[in-house]
Amino acid sequence: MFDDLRDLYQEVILDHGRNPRNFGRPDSFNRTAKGDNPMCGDKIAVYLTLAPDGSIQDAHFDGRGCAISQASASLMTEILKGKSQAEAEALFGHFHDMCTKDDHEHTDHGPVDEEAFEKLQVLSGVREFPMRVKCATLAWHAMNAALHGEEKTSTE
Amino acid sequence: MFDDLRDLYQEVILDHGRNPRNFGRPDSFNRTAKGDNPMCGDKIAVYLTLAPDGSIQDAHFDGRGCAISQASASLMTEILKGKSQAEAEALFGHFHDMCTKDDHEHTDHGPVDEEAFEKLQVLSGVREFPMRVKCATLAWHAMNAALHGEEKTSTE
Amino acid sequence: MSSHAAVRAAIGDNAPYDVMRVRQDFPILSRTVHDKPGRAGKPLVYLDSAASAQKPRQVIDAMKRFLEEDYANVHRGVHFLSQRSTDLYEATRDKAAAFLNAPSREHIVFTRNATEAFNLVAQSWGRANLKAGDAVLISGMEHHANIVPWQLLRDQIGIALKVVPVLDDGSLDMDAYADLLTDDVKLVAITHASNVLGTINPAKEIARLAHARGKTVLFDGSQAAVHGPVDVRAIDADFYIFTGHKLYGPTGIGVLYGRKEILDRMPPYQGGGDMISSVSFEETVYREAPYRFEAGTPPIIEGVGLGAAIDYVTALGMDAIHAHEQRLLAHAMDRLKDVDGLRVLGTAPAKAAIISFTVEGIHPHDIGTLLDRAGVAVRVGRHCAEPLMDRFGVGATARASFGLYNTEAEVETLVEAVKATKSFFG
Amino acid sequence: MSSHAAVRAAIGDNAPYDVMRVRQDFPILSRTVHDKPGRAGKPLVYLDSAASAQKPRQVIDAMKRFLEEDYANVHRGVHFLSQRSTDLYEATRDKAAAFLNAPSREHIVFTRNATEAFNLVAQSWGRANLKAGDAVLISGMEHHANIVPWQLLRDQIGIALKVVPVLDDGSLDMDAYADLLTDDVKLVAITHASNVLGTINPAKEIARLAHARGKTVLFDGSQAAVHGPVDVRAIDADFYIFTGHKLYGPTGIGVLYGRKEILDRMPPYQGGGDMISSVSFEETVYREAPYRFEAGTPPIIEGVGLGAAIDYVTALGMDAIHAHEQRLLAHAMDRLKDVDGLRVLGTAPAKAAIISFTVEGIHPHDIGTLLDRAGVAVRVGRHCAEPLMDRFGVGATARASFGLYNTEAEVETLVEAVKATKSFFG
Ligand SMILES: Cc1ncc(COP(=O)(O)O)c(C=O)c1O
Ligand SMILES: Cc1ncc(COP(=O)(O)O)c(C=O)c1O
Repeated sequence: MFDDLRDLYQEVILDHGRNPRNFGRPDSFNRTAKGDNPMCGDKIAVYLTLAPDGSIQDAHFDGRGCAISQASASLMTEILKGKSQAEAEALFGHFHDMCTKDDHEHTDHGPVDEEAFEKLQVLSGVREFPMRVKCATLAWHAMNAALHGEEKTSTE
Repeated sequence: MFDDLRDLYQEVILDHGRNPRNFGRPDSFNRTAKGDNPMCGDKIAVYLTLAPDGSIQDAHFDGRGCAISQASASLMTEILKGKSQAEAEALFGHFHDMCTKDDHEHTDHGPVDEEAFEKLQVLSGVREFPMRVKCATLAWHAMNAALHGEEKTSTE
Repeated sequence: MSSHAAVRAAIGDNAPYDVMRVRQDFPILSRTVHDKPGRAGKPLVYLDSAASAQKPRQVIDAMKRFLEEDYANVHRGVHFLSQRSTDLYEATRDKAAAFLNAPSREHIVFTRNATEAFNLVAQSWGRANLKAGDAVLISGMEHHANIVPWQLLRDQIGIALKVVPVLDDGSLDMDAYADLLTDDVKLVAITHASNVLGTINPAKEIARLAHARGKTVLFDGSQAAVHGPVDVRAIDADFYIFTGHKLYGPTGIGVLYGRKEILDRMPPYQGGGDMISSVSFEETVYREAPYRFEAGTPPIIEGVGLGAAIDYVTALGMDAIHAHEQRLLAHAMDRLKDVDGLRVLGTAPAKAAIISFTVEGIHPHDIGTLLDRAGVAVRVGRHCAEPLMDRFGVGATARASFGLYNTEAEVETLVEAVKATKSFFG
Repeated sequence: MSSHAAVRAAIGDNAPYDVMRVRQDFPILSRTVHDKPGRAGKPLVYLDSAASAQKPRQVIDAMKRFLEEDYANVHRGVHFLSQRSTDLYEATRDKAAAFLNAPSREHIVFTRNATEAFNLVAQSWGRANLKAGDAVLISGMEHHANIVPWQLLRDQIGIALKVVPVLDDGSLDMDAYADLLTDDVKLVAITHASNVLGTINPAKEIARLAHARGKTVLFDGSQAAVHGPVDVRAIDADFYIFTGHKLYGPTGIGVLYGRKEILDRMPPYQGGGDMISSVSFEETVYREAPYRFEAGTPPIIEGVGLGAAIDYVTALGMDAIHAHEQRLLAHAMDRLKDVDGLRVLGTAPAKAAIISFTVEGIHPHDIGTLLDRAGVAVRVGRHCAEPLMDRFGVGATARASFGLYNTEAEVETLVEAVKATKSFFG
């Protein structure tokens, strides 16, 4: 019945959705921001620990959401560890394009860690589900807001 | 081209429309009210002189309006002279029914001066022209408001 | 057995309500969704009527015919089409009045949707009748349309907002309600039926208690007016609101019923053409109610469509529609009981055919996406009732809502699809 | 010669604009009026497009098809139809943006009609940006929609209303305008084209002078946007308003263009669903513009219809429509000159195809009734512009207004009917 949904809900996603990594508010962090998806009521918070050089030492998240948004947040926190701010932003740019645009429309967001980006490909299925794009990008918007020291963000 | 408009614009009406009787603000009167038809911009004023017994000694009007409203006002001022307040109201009720309702729907407005009412029959054509009913009844509404000592009225 | 006969059998052979014939009036219901080249899609199972109902051919055709034959702007024209148009548009005011058992067309104000009707009452009646320290009493199961306009007014003039709590089964806490009718409360604004829980509130009792204490009473009938007969005089409402697009009519039109004495004393809401009696730069004289509240060119085509919709449901019979939907509801509640981990929010005894549910371990958003692939259109999210979500400790729900065209076979499809969703994530 | 060829000959053989083909798109234009048993009626000559335009089959069919195939509520649904519906509805925002040459869909707010757009600006922008003693500068040729909302605001917060006079030929007095741009004036709100006089005002110059003095500028494009191309960036408008039903689209939808920076800083207008980001009883967070201004279920069907209307006029070409109407206007002005006692109000050099006139000794209301019997639909009255009537010392006028479907033959019918009216009363 749901055969063509396997593109959207790949095994990796179901796994991360069921067992999110880096879940929960950590004892220490120095940047945080909330993300709010008014469409479905999802709210998540991202907690970053930035090193003195500005790179991301650690990343966690909590809050509720659908399988897509939980998996996306979980994957994101795994991938971001050790990335510089510029790398994180480039990944966000590429990821956002991947979720919303056809290949030829992608714009340049600077050099990207190919290996990390590869892992995010499991989420590329959302492009066929416009209403689910916000679920996939929610955590990234929050991360971006946290990086820029804002306190709260919304994906809209 | 306009054959079936002869019902609406009978000769009497065209005549009263061109040469309205009792037109102009009289030097003395003791009741007055304005009528305003927002649809076409017509504004008229009715001036009554009531005798000590309350009967209508004299009636005048001024203001601008279409052929129907001018003729109706003109006819009204002619007819009202000498009528008691109750007679005037009965005439108004009958006239209003004539303009808006089928015969069998007419309600009882008290005894009416048949001869006076006969004269008003020339306006019965408006019943086929719902948008013109207000033109025909404008002066009567104003007269009624004047009788009841109100200062200004509108037909709506 | 033809499918027609199957359904008649399913809903009871002596049921006078022929849902299969009714369905033929709705062109969209025979479509499939998610068709792909080389693969037929799934038949549409439309269970989202609480968000907006589909339109019968009678409504679609009435609007089409009107535009092809009789359209013009209304109210100020002497020409033929303008008169036709005005007659048709104003006839819907009579139909809306009859539909609600209001005394006459003068009680009926047309708005853009239900939401605008609340804003109209808040800004016109509210500003004229409320002052800082006064309170408006709403309930914990209100749609945002009956919350945010009062919050805007609160921020503007300093009124307070009080809230009648909701019991665990989704009923209104009537004891708390009686206690909350304190002197500061000037308006009671409560939904007649909840768009999330389905709960049908005891409108007559709510109005009786409020009126006994001299308060004005407004009901949100956006859902209630769709699922069964409404009689504003029997329940003694001062204001009653519903919206065209949920009553099988077009978008772009809502209805505000108001007691004439109240409407007559309300200041205008928006300014513009058609609502004035005379205008100069210094002074403007407004028209009488209801026209005073309808500024500019009204929703003429929408009025004609709504008239056809009212005719349609009236011909079917609001009682018959109610009975049909209650059979569906009972069946669906029964069948969903069997699904492990499924929780229904709202089990009050008086309930419209609206079922909000959650499934353990699966987010409503994912449920929505999977059901959709099975052809089943449900709404997922907060249903514009965020405080209610908080009350029940859920972030969102999935909601299946039934209309006059749904069948028991569709209930089965829903249940099967929910089960398949569970195994998918299982 | 076929009637088709006749018209092509009449409008010049090399004219690319084929009005007879265009007319076939409008089902209503082939009807007759005042038919009686045993007597055929008169062919409809529709000269009331300034009040509301007729709709082409393309618009009627787009709405019908949408309701038969794709309808659902928008914005918050994950299911198939809801996505379809949202895409179609939001596509019209893009179309409206392109139609006005606005930078993007975020500049486009959908309202109920033009009138609501003025009220929105007055209540949201006005309350946030104006205080007692500030002034709004309008003109002597405004529609009530651009007068009364400011009067309501005046009564609420004590602003002043100033008025740019109109010259005898119906032009705006630009010298007076420049002088009136004093420090207290914060907003200039002027019509781009007059619905009575036809005058097309020099929008670019109006905006240039106002902006040089730091004022915000709003144009009423309800008429201008219908008769020719509009470019909000070229004229440098801060707000620009038009209404769907005059642009050959449905009732129930209007368009407010706003500069994004301005919209973003405006507080919400009405409260309800869809315009909020989160709601609790204590606090509500509003969405970004333009959605913040659209509370409740939007005019979805109307949005689809308006999209089809914009497609339609864009395909014909606003330039071509303008040229066609200007030919009609020139012809009509020329022919009406011959009618004794006929006075045209509004003879400004830049003029849309709208002709208001009076005939000596005959009240416009009587003219309207007689023309109507001849099949000619004109509007009579004050045209929601009462102060302008006073300015020209008339109680009312008759107004013939032309649309993209009118022909020179119809101008002839009008002129003949006016002459016959004269002899009837003569
Ligand atoms: C110049 C002008 N402005 C505003 C309006 C108001 O438009 P609507 O009635 O659609 O709100 C009209 C039409 O009536 C108009 O001609
Ligand atoms: C209970 C209730 N009230 C109000 C509304 C608002 O209706 P609309 O969006 O048509 O204004 C809705 C529907 O969304 C509703 O279900």
